Amino acid sequence: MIVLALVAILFFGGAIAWASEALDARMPRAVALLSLLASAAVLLIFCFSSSPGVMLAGGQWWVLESWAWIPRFGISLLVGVDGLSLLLLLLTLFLGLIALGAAWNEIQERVGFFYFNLLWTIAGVVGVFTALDLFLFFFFWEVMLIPMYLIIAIWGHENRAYAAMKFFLYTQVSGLLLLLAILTMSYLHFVQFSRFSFDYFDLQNVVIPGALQTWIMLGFFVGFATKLPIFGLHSWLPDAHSQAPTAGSVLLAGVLLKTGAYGLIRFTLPLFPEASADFSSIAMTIAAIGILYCAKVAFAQQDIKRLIAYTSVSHMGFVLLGIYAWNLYGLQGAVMTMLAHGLSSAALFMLAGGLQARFHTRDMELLNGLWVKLPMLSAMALFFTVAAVGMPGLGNFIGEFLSLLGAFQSNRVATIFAALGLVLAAVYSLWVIQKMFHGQLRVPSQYASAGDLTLIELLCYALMAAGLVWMGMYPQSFLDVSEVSLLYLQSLGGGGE
Amino acid sequence: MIFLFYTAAIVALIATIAVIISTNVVHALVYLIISLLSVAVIFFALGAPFAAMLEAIVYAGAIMVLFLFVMMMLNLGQTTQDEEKEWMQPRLWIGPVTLVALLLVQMTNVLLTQDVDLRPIEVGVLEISVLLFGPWLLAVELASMLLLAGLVAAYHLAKK
Amino acid sequence: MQNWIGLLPAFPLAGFVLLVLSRGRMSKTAASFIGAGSVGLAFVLAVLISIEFLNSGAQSFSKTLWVWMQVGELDTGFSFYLDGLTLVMILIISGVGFLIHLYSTGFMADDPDFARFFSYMNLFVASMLVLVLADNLILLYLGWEGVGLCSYLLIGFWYQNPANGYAARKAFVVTRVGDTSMAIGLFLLFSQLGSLNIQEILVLAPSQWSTGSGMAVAASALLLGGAVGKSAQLPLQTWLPDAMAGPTPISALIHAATMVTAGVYLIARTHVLFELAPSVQLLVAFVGLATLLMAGFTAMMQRDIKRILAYSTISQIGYMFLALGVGAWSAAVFHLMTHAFFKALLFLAAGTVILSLHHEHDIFKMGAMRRRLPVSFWCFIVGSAALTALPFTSGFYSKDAILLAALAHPTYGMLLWVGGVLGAFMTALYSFRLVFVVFFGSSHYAAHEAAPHDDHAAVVENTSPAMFFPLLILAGLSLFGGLISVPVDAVFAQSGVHEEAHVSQFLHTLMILIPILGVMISWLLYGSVPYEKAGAHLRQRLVQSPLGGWLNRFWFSGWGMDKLYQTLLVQAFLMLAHINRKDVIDIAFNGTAFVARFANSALVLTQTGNMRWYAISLVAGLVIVIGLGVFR
Amino acid sequence: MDFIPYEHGLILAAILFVCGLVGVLTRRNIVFVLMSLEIMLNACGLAFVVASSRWQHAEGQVMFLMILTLAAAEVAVGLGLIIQMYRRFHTVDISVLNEMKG
Repeated sequence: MIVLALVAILFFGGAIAWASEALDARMPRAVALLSLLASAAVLLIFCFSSSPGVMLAGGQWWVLESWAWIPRFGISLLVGVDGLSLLLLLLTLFLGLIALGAAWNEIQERVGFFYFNLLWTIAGVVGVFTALDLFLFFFFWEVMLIPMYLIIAIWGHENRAYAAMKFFLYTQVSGLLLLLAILTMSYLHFVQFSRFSFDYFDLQNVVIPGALQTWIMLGFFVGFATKLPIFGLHSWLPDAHSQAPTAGSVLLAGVLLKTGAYGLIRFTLPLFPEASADFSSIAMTIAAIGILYCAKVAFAQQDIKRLIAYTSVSHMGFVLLGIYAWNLYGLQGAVMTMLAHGLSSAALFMLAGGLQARFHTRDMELLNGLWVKLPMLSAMALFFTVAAVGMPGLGNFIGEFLSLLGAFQSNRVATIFAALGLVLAAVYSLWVIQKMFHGQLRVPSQYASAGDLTLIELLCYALMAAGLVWMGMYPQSFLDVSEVSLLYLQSLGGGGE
Repeated sequence: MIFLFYTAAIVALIATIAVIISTNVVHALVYLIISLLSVAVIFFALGAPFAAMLEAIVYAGAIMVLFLFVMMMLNLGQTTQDEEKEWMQPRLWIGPVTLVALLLVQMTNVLLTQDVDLRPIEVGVLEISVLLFGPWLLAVELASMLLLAGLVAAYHLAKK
Repeated sequence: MQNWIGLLPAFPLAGFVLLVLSRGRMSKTAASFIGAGSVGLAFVLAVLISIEFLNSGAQSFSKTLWVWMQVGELDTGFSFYLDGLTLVMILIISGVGFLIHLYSTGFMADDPDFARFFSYMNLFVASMLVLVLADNLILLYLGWEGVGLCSYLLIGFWYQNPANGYAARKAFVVTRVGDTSMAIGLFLLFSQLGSLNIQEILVLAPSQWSTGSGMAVAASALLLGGAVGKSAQLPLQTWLPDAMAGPTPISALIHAATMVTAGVYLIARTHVLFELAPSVQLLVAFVGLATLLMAGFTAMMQRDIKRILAYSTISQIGYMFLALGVGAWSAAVFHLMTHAFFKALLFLAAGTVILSLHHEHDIFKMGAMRRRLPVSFWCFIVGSAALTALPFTSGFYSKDAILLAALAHPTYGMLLWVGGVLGAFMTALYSFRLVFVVFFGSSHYAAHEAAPHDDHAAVVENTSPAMFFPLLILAGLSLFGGLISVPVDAVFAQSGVHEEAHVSQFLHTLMILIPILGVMISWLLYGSVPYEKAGAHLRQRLVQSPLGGWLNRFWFSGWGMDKLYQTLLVQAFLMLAHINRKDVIDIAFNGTAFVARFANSALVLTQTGNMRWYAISLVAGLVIVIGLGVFR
Repeated sequence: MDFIPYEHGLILAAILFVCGLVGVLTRRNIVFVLMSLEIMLNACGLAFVVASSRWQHAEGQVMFLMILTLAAAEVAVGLGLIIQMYRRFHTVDISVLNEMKG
């Protein structure tokens, strides 16, 4: 029930938020806050009050429930929460609140519809992280994308139509491949067990002949990797991130990218162990190239949001690397990177959004030496940049270190090249700090009166910073939660190493 | 009967060609009527008196009258005729005519591969009616719907 | 007391947190109280811990504060490990650190960002303590990166000047190259040995690897990469001279006494690995030798007082590497300690000179400061004497030990020794050049250049006791620090046998005399009455000869390494980045959109809107289809 | 009674059809175009009737009837369109109507 309750709160909250705009323009955000808090409370109460109850096939599930939906095709409302899902759900709701904080004063038109889209995106993500029926999963996958498309297309910046269309095309085309792969899986289940099934556990039993397995695996891989995104399929992301409103960027970078990684961990590798094992060296090479290439491209950007977007792609390379290492270190590293990058990139996008709100530009050439003027904002920027560089003691380091540690055991060359990304990360990050925050103050003169952080912003940043420190200093609290489920998934996709 | 067929065929051909090269609309219309009537004669020669009747009455009669009315409403005068002459440049029609001639060659080629003679056995109204109100009833209904639609559309379109 | 070891880094860390949270609104008194006080408390605690540790007679002590990461075989905690080596390090860090903090309260008194300065300093001390206390390599890496970050922040402390920012970035990025090598080394160690706990590695490695095996060579070479970056040795030394852009106390604390010696600490800590890889160990020695010579020659040519000291630091760390390379572990640590004393002293004294001359760095614009700044002068004399290893100063004992050990090296002993002695000669030359040019001769300081409103009399020594007390203590330590014995024998118990070498009396005497000779030559060139006449003429001729001029420029530029890296790496990277600013992948994907649009505009030409055209195309299609059907 | 060669009837239909096609393709006056269409439809009808004769079956003529109806409806709508066009553009030149140009 817990999952349905979460999704329902968010769905109905969204609808109510939209409707409540008729009463007062400030109502939608209050409704959105309430529903997010309510769902967060439900989740927290749930995960503190219960322990993983259901053990199934070595997996440890807090929840594993199923209701019939379209029995004729073997489609059910099968949802489950294990450690991996739980961590990502917490991240989702946390960043949902942060995104709300970012949107609080920024969104001034069509407010109700905005919060509707925001909540529905979050609801879609919650669904994605919990659905174990592949049809249901795909349903939520689409639910998550369309409101996000609207958020970019309606409330975005100057080039929003282009960015939104690009986002839409990429995700839809890759989603189509995913759907085809899912349907093929279901059909194979029909052939072998004479009934259709989209059930995650059923599909694990399907025996897929060699070449076909590679093709279906690629369908899943491309579907998820576009979302991650990997090198080569990443070019939607800089546009989408830079054009989206701040809340949209926060959700995109913080949460939506993680759905791709989640899909890889949950579905691609466990369902297609042999094909994935064969593919792992390619994937790790792609990851290493992506880390270096996108770091290099990031360095050349002038638009601060584009820069952060490219760094996101670069960091997601570590996730891919960790996943395809397919040992516990790599997986834990990938999960930690997902969590930590969720916070740090969300914070960086929020900072960029804050700067845009203050100075109406994202051009680094026009904004220099902000430390003098905005010391608190600059200090926050420094903190999160340092986090993104992978400073030990903060969450990102734990993730990247474990990813690389795991990856080193399965592919040394790729790991060594990926590790060079640490140097490039320092190069572009410090360049940003130098360009924007150090040096002589120079801002567009008509906005020279912009003030430092507001209370809401300060609260958001403080929460995220605390989260990163927690992850960096005591990551064990996160590692413990995800360990059993990762071991379970690893046992499914045994042939990874 | 053979004689009837070939004379009517020649008349139909000449009249048709006259239709497409004529510059005066009314003249063309008259040629068209002649062409249709000769086709009616051919029908008769092929032993299809009912079809011949309908051809004469509906085509040459009703439809062409409709054309005539429209001609009168449009009242296209001498200027139109001059325009028509201007438009009848060889460079304009040589391409389409070549293409179409090619088509004709192809069709003739196909048709000449068989060699069967026609025995004109009269097919009367009765047989047609049996078919029309038997297996083809649905087609008849559809045709009536089509006519109704045409009626409504024509009324609507011609309205001011 | 030992159980409170966790508080050691916690004190400065708490100071950092308090200072950050104050957001610059704290009064300077309170800030300096917190900033220096927290490090002072750490020092007191370090002393108490040392006393207890030494009295207990135990070899080592370790304490786990909490579990950090536990994944599979990887089991690391926030655990501290204490032995003789660590003890030396924590005492240096907290002791010298405290003195420099104290000095900074005077030095930075006029800076508006006073609290920020102390917050970074405290964070640095905390990170450095974690670095040396760490019982596993990941925690060491945490401290390692932490000190790098603080170094970055403090070099670029006066952030409004882009040059400082450039220097700071350069420092961070160059050391990061080494750090990455070290990180890869950690991955390798873990994948081979299944542990990152230092003591376990030191036990496991000899049991699993034979001497000279490929893995041992790879692992120690990778660790050496990290050490080379942090300790500014060849080929990653280029960042340190630029790092002098930071405030002078920073140069003293981070870029002389503590952080830059972290590489030495790392190699000493993991010495077992290096002993397993003799080729790498020899490489360490030669890196040290090359660096100390290169930096010595470069220091000769510099004009900036702090850059001279920076190159001398590089050179002295070269000696430590030389010692490490020949297996004289405790000599290296000993020199690390004495170097911390006299180099901190030199930097702090230089700081007083710089401060009294309104941030003038060019030594040829100083001169005759001996009477105006007597305390600085005497401190400089003491520091330079120790640096030059004049007999009975602290530097003498440590450098003597190193050179003797180098000579005892079985194969390359003579080569290493000659190089080291030549380096010592250069050291004498450049350090006393500095002393003579700055403190003797006639004054070249033009006050109006720096501060138009001050008259010449403004050149007075800052008499704040907060600044003098550290100078005096450090001067004392520089003189007599050689009498302290470092309690590291237990740490290196199983190795370091060839430290007690027998050396001929002749060589030993030569070794002692050569620095003195260097000082005398330096006097001839720069110090003899007034050096402008005799020395300057000679120097002039040297510089004007083609070879001399070339060498001058070559040495001045730090052997062209900066330029080399600039062209080879920086420019190439910038070019690559700017060529691909638009992201070629994006262009490829947009290419599909472009092709579609082009095809559209081509095909749209067929849509003329003319009915006859459509009919003709229909007929043409018909002709073709029938043609295909009929004439097949 | 003599027989008419089956193919001659069909060739006549083909020639008439082709004449109509030439008209459609070459004329710019929309009235002529419509007339040419009528010729083509009529030719089709002729082909059906010939076929009906050939196979001795009435269904060909049923088809002719269908074509007749179609032609009637088409003419009605077509003429209505011509009137509209003339009202709007004051011409019967079909080339004027190229709004659909891409």
